[in-house]
Amino acid sequence: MIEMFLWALVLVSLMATLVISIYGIVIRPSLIKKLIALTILTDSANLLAIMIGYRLIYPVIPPVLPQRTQEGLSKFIASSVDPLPQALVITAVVIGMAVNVLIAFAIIQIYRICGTTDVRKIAEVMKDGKT
Amino acid sequence: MKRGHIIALGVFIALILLVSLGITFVGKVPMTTDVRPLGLFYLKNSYFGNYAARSPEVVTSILWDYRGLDTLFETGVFFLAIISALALFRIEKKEEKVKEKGEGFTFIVKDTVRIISVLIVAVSAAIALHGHLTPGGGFQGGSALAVVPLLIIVAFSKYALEGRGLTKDTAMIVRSIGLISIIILVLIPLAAGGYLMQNLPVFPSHILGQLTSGSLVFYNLFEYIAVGAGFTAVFLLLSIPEKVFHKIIGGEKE
Amino acid sequence: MIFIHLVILAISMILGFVFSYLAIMEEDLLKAVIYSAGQGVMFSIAFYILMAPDVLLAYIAIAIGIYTALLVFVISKTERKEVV
Amino acid sequence: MNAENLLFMILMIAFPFYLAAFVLYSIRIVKGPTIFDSVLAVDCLSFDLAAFIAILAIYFRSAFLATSAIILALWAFLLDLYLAKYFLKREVGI
Amino acid sequence: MISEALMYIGGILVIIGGICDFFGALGLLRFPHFYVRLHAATVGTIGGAVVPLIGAAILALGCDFLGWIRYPIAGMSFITAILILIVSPTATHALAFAAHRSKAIEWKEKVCDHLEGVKR
Repeated sequence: MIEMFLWALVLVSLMATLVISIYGIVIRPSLIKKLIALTILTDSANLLAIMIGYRLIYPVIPPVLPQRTQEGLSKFIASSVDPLPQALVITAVVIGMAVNVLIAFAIIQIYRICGTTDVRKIAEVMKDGKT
Repeated sequence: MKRGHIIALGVFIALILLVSLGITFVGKVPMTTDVRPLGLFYLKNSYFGNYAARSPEVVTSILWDYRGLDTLFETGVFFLAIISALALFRIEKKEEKVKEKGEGFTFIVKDTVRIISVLIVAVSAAIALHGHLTPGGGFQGGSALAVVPLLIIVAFSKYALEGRGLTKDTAMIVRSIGLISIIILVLIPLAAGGYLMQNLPVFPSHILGQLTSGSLVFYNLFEYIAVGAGFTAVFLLLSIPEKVFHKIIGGEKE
Repeated sequence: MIFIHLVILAISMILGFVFSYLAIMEEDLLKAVIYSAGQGVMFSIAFYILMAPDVLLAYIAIAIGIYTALLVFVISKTERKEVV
Repeated sequence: MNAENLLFMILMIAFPFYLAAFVLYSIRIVKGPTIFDSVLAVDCLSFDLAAFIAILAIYFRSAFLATSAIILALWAFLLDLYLAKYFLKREVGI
Repeated sequence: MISEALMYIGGILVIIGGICDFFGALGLLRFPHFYVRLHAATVGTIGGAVVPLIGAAILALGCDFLGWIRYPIAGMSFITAILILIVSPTATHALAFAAHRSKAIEWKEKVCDHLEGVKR
């Protein structure tokens, strides 16, 4: 019972992190703050994908074959976690970093043109046509 | 940190505890104790079996053998993002040669960085080249290698790095070499009569008595070079001081 | 025995929630970057307990090393305060 | 007493200290009146986490998990240097 | 016999490291300002990370039931200990230098500024 409570606690706090990062992306005015919230959203989504592949058993090992024999293989299958979500998440982490680099460059360029990173002020500057 | 934040955090954590207690007593949480059939197939067939990649590391074998085309196009997305980031910062005029060396940090930090950067290169190469035996691989090693130019930029300066010959263009050339090598490795099995990105019968599973898992070690090596050089190019461009940009863009005073 | 895994996991996830809340609500952007790094450390414990060493190696280098450096670059080139 | 029980007992004595220390470091990160306090606490947290990871690798009986400690110890160093350089020069690349 | 002795030595080092870690965290929480907190940080990193890492290396060498994997764990722990011994003082030095130069810390000056005229 207490194990189920702890596991539910983990899942619920992860969901709360997702919700608060979506709030940050939508509501906060600064572009840099939106970038920080976007990375938190990416990280928690990746963590959720990893949690789907986890197994709640005691001798649990990472998906790397320890001994290259047939007995080792049967022991490995009995206690290894699911490797498929991990393989999908690795590329997602690095690609997310590259996309964040692109967003950061765009923020710097917007600051050079408009002189601010506040979304409302950027809208005003664009409406006035000062650029 | 204000008082409102503390109260809001307390309310949030109490809410999380209450919700999870409610879920425990009323509902049901999925607590899986077995692997899905697809994952079980990968676990069984990674080293033994007819469809094997001959690699004890299951994640790397999924990454570059079973789902290789997926990873190939992810690499394409990575390079498109880097290229568009470089295009946003394009400088029309030549950046004038700066003679000054830049002060950098204190000598204690400089000496430590001299020792540590060699160590990081060794660690990242070990991570990337043993990617088919132990956890690690091209992406991990490349993102670890990208920290070395960052450390040198912060401890010495950007000009110390460019004086040694590692400019943005060099990094781009190295990155292109890595990408072209990956494409050639993808196309080699077609010439040998197989299909795209085929691994085992085309490439040998052992070289000089060492387990190399077919083409996995080569993919890891070139991905390592490409990712590291791509991040290096980005950060070299990002560390140009803002004054230089104002001079080049056209003297806007702010 | 799985109890110990779950206790460490729960502590790291709750601290990660606290750090991400503060990173989003903080007005000083540099402090928000540090809270974001703290969130990265906490999530890396979670990746470790969830038995994903491959993801962990990429995640540490990205979230603690490169990402904070990128944000410090961006802040030094733009502005530091966020006006709500 | 056999060896496995001895190992389990040692680790059960050591773990609560580490977890309590993590919570205390987190309180300092959150409270920190200046940015330097927060960065210092993140630094200590990362180094102690590296030690904790190496000890947990013995508990999990897996050699592949111990690699992460060396990476974590190297990378926490970068954050400190960047923040220090920012406060020293206001422009990181020089 | 030897492995049991190694286990006891390693276990004692690991527990000492945990206690050092706890008190370093407590000091970091309770001390008045940044320059005093640097001392607590030293206890937290050297006593709380280097000592238990060496202890973990010895403890892993003593665990016979682990099989061959005790050697990589011991090697990794020892390398990490040496690395933290190099890196941690540099990091705190950089932070203290930047804090002193940027005058970000408010505290009452007791004696005088010895580093006033020192060139970098």
